[in-house]
Amino acid sequence: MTFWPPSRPTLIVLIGAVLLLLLPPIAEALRQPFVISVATRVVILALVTVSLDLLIGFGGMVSLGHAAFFGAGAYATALLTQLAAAGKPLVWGWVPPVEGLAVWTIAIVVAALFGLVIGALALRTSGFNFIMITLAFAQMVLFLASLRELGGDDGLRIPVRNTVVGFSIESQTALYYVSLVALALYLFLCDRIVHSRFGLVLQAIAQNPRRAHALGYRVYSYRLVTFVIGAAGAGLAGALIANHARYVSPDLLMWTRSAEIMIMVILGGKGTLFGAVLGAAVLLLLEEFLIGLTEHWQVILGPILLVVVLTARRGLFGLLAGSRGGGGGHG
Amino acid sequence: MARPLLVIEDLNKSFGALKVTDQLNVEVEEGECHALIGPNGAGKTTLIGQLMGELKPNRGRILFDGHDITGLSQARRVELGIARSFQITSVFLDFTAQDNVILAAQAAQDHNFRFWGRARRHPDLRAASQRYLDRVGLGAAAQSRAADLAHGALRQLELAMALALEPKLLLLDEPMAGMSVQESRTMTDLLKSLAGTKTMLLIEHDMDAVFRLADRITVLIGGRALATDRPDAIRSNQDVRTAYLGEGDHAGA
Amino acid sequence: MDFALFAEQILNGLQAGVTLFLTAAGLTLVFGIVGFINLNHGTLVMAGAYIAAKIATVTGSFWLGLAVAVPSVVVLGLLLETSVFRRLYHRDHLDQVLATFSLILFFNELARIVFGRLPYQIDKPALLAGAVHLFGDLYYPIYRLAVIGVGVAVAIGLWYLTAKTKLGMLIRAGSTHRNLVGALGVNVGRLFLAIFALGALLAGLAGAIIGPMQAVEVGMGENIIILALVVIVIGGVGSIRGALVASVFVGIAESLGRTLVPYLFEKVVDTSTVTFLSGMFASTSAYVILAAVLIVRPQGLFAGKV
Amino acid sequence: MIRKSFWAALAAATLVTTGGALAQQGPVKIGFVTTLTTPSGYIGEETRDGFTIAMDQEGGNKLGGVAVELMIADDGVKPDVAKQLVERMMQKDGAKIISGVIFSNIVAAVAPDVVKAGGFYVGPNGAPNNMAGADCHPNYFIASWQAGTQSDMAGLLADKIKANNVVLVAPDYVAGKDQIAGFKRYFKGTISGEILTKLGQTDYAAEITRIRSLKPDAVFFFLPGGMGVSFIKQVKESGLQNTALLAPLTVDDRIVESLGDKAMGIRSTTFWNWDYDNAASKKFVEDFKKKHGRVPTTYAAQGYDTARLIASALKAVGGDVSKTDAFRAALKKADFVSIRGSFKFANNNHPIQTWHARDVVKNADGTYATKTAELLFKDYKDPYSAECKQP
Repeated sequence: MTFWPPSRPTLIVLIGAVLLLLLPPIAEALRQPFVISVATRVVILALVTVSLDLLIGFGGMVSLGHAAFFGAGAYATALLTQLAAAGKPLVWGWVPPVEGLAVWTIAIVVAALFGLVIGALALRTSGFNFIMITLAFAQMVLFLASLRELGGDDGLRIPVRNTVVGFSIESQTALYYVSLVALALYLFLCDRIVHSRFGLVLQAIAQNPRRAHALGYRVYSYRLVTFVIGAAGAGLAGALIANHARYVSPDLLMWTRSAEIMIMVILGGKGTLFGAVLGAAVLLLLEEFLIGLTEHWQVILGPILLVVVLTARRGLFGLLAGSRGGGGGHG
Repeated sequence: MARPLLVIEDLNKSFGALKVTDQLNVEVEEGECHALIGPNGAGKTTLIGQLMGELKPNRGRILFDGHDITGLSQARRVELGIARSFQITSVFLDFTAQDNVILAAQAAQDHNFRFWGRARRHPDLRAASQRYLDRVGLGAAAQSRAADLAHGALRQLELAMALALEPKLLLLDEPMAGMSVQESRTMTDLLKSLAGTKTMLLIEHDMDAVFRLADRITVLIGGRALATDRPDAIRSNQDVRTAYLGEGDHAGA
Repeated sequence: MDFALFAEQILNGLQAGVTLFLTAAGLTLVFGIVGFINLNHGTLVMAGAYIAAKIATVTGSFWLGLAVAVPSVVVLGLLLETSVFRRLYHRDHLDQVLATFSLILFFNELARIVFGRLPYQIDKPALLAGAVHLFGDLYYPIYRLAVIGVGVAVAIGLWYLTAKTKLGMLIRAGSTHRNLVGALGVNVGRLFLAIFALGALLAGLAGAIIGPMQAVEVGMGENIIILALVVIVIGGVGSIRGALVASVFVGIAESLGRTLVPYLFEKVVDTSTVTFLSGMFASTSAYVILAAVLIVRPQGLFAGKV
Repeated sequence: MIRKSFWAALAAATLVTTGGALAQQGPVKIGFVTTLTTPSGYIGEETRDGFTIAMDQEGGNKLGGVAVELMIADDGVKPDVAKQLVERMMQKDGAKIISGVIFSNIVAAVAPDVVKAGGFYVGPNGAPNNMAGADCHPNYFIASWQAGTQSDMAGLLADKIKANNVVLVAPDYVAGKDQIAGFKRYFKGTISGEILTKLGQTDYAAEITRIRSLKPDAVFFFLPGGMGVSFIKQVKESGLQNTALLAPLTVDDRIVESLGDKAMGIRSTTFWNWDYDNAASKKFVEDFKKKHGRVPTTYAAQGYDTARLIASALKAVGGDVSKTDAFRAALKKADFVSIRGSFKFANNNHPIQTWHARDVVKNADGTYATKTAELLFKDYKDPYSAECKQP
């Protein structure tokens, strides 16, 4: 593959990246600081959408429980940061730091551990039953989040945002750029993965698991590792959303959230990774626009999404990029 | 006398009341092409399933290359050197022919939890892939999507994938299924060219191909081995004639 | 806990299970035969509940509400089948999940527009109001007994339908060998439509009879559909028998969780722990059962058996 | 280092431009985030309808003679939704006054954001314990009552009717637990069980079975809105006959209307009722009935008084909310005639007020209504005010 002139998908990604980089100064210039807050949400949800695209678009694992990992990351961050701010120890006299790189790493690990346990059990099934068992496990995690010790239905407030290598991210713009960097890193990681040997096997499994078995691949292990990587990405997004809202509640883990993330994947085009960013942006902005239009905005959103699912089978990225670059998942 | 590579000992498998494998004993010797024939429902494909580890036998043992593999996973069996092709073409349709074979070739190398380097650009894998595609006569179609290949070409691709695993034993489940006479002949020639270098267990309904290729033939009826012998001996075996060939026409099978 | 209380909990669980079964039966039929995941099935329950409640509120007659609601929901189900669902039969599960999820958003908001924001609370019909003395200390609301009766009747009806009729023969054939039915020369489109009508009928019935027991509100369909999906997977997708067993099982487990757990533990631990334990039992038992069943039998309890 | 200064510059730019963008022009914007959906949706509806009566009395869209724009939004009892609504109203639309929130858990989620951003929170209903005590804030005002007070009073009421063995029922969330704590404050008898239900639950069969097994002589239940309706109906149908039913404010005229005969005998507590005999109250009830054709509930009254409180402060600063200190002082002064008679803020910006018991009665025309009964406590100041460190 040559880098210049860039292919159409590459060009779209480049343009998108430049737009995202320039967004805060433009919003400031237009005196619309609220836009930065919305954009931060878009970037964070794009991150969790990319992580689900890795599962659905490349691993063929239609998980309806992805919000569980998003929530796990958010709750881990909220709890640690609360303790850190209050100077209280978590265990054995260890007081968590306010530093994001430490807290978020723990959040990622927590989400990944949830992914490991849930994935290990859920991947024994496939098809419809897999969809349902991931949903069921997510509902169990939702129950954990509703525990009184974790704030119950009232959720947890986070007094301060984390720092990043010692710098404050209290300003919306700082958090925006941090989220953007996280998204870029995760996208890069996923892009490498899907084109690696591992990724090739993963996509092969999604297309034809029986054949992959017959080639001697340990299908279960490949799927499980991917499931955990996806959960970790969702956990990172959760850590960021906790910082963005300074608040976590069980609503983060509702099954409707999982469905919403799935819609973002489809809207952007599954198996495209970068499309996930587009899907998250378009859905959130569409919601933002419709909310401004009418109180009953969902009555418009529903049919729009239905039409998208029925018609745009390759999603927005496919629409923009023409033919798909590189091998994607099973269509 | 060559040593047996695959030994099937007193193998039994039933689904409810239906016995699909019934006290089966077969030995496949190293280097031979061993054909398995029998009418539909004789238990040929379920035997392959058991040899691969997709199905668990109810009783009996399978020995391969000196190991008891009866309880091993499919992945372990492939590692030990068993590869199969499918009766109904089973490849990765969204991938190119080259990618399909790369997948098989890298499976043979067995360090695939590599997340970084780009698999498709790996020179060794590409070269290996091209070699096997050339071998089965698909070299020119390397960059075609599998879904766009004709049926005959897909059967060749199946074989290339099985070969790329560099197995000691090839389980071929009706490699000629659905092929035209011409394609069938090409495939038979191809398999003939492998004779002596690869041990093969061949299931096939095309009797011309079977008698051209097989060193020995086992006739399977109702999950039992009726006879195992050289082709000419089978041809003249009275039991086989009455039970199977005696029906005269096998084309409908 | 004395026996009367225990029996009452079993009845509560049975009643909850039966209500769940009415929703799950239609869902499992549609999935088993048509191969279609319909998250929107809960909306039909909600529609049944709203229509029945609205008419009952305006006219004062529960029975009229019931009589209008059930056929209306069948019509709604058929309209959905012909206008949208048909296009989704050959799509993968992912598209089906998302398309029907979009419909949930639409119908929930539509219900808000048509029926207002406030929930409906309707009275039980005079004929079934009050409680009946069963034995000892046990008084049980007649209405809930009637609901159990309806569930039993529907279960028997479905058994008759699947075991003794031509449609049932097709259903049995279709749930195990989906492609076979077309090969038998049956008009598959009409068969699917019939299955949908049956599913919608049961959903509408479930909605209409739920009304007098709880608030009729937007979002009720979602709560029901999630549990119903769990139940049909536990029972084995496509199996009506499985749906029945799993529904009753889940209903009783939740009901016992809410009373038996506090009863057993309140002497031993403090109130907040009791609340935690009983809450955990009540809100996760269905999911725990699902996970346990799928880990042991990934295809569900009664897979392949209608 | 380069990155640090880059961020610092961007952060500075954000602050400068936000400050500039939000300068007030046109009507004063009031963000009204309330609960209009779910079984508790009527509470937000009542509160809103009460609030707007005050605006109508000034000829529409005016409070204290100042043009206002009331931005109403539904939170669906979801804290995260409410937080986003408040963020949008404050940052995008430039609202400095936020009101309308019904549920205490949502107040706990949004009010700190409002005051942190320099805005004012003037609450018509929910008022969590911590915000009345240690976490009180000079910009945080509650025009209704501290959340636990209604149940403090119910505990007193239970003593008055000599209930000895009581079971407590409340939803499992902040306010629910506050009510249980409140009931215990003055109650002298035994509590044989505490049942925490799911917020929004409507089927109470299992809970009622459990109550029966505990054989109480009174049940205290805090179940606002539709939850209470379902609960009472199911209790009345369960054969649980000889048990007194006690509630805090939640059994209002809307509930009584929908329950009819089933509401008879339920005793509750209140700080105001539609039958209060003072000029301001009478005018409010009359105007409300004229516009909506129904008797205002206590929630409507709270909305109305909240609007009147905001009006008094807007009038004092001539509509210039950017005079933060003056506006705050004016709110604290509470210079308006409340429909509950006297109105005065305690140090924690929660009202000091008088509480009564309340009964359900059957009217001559066969309808049912609430009626003010005996005095429970005069000029009650909630106990959390002692923990609040502001004057």
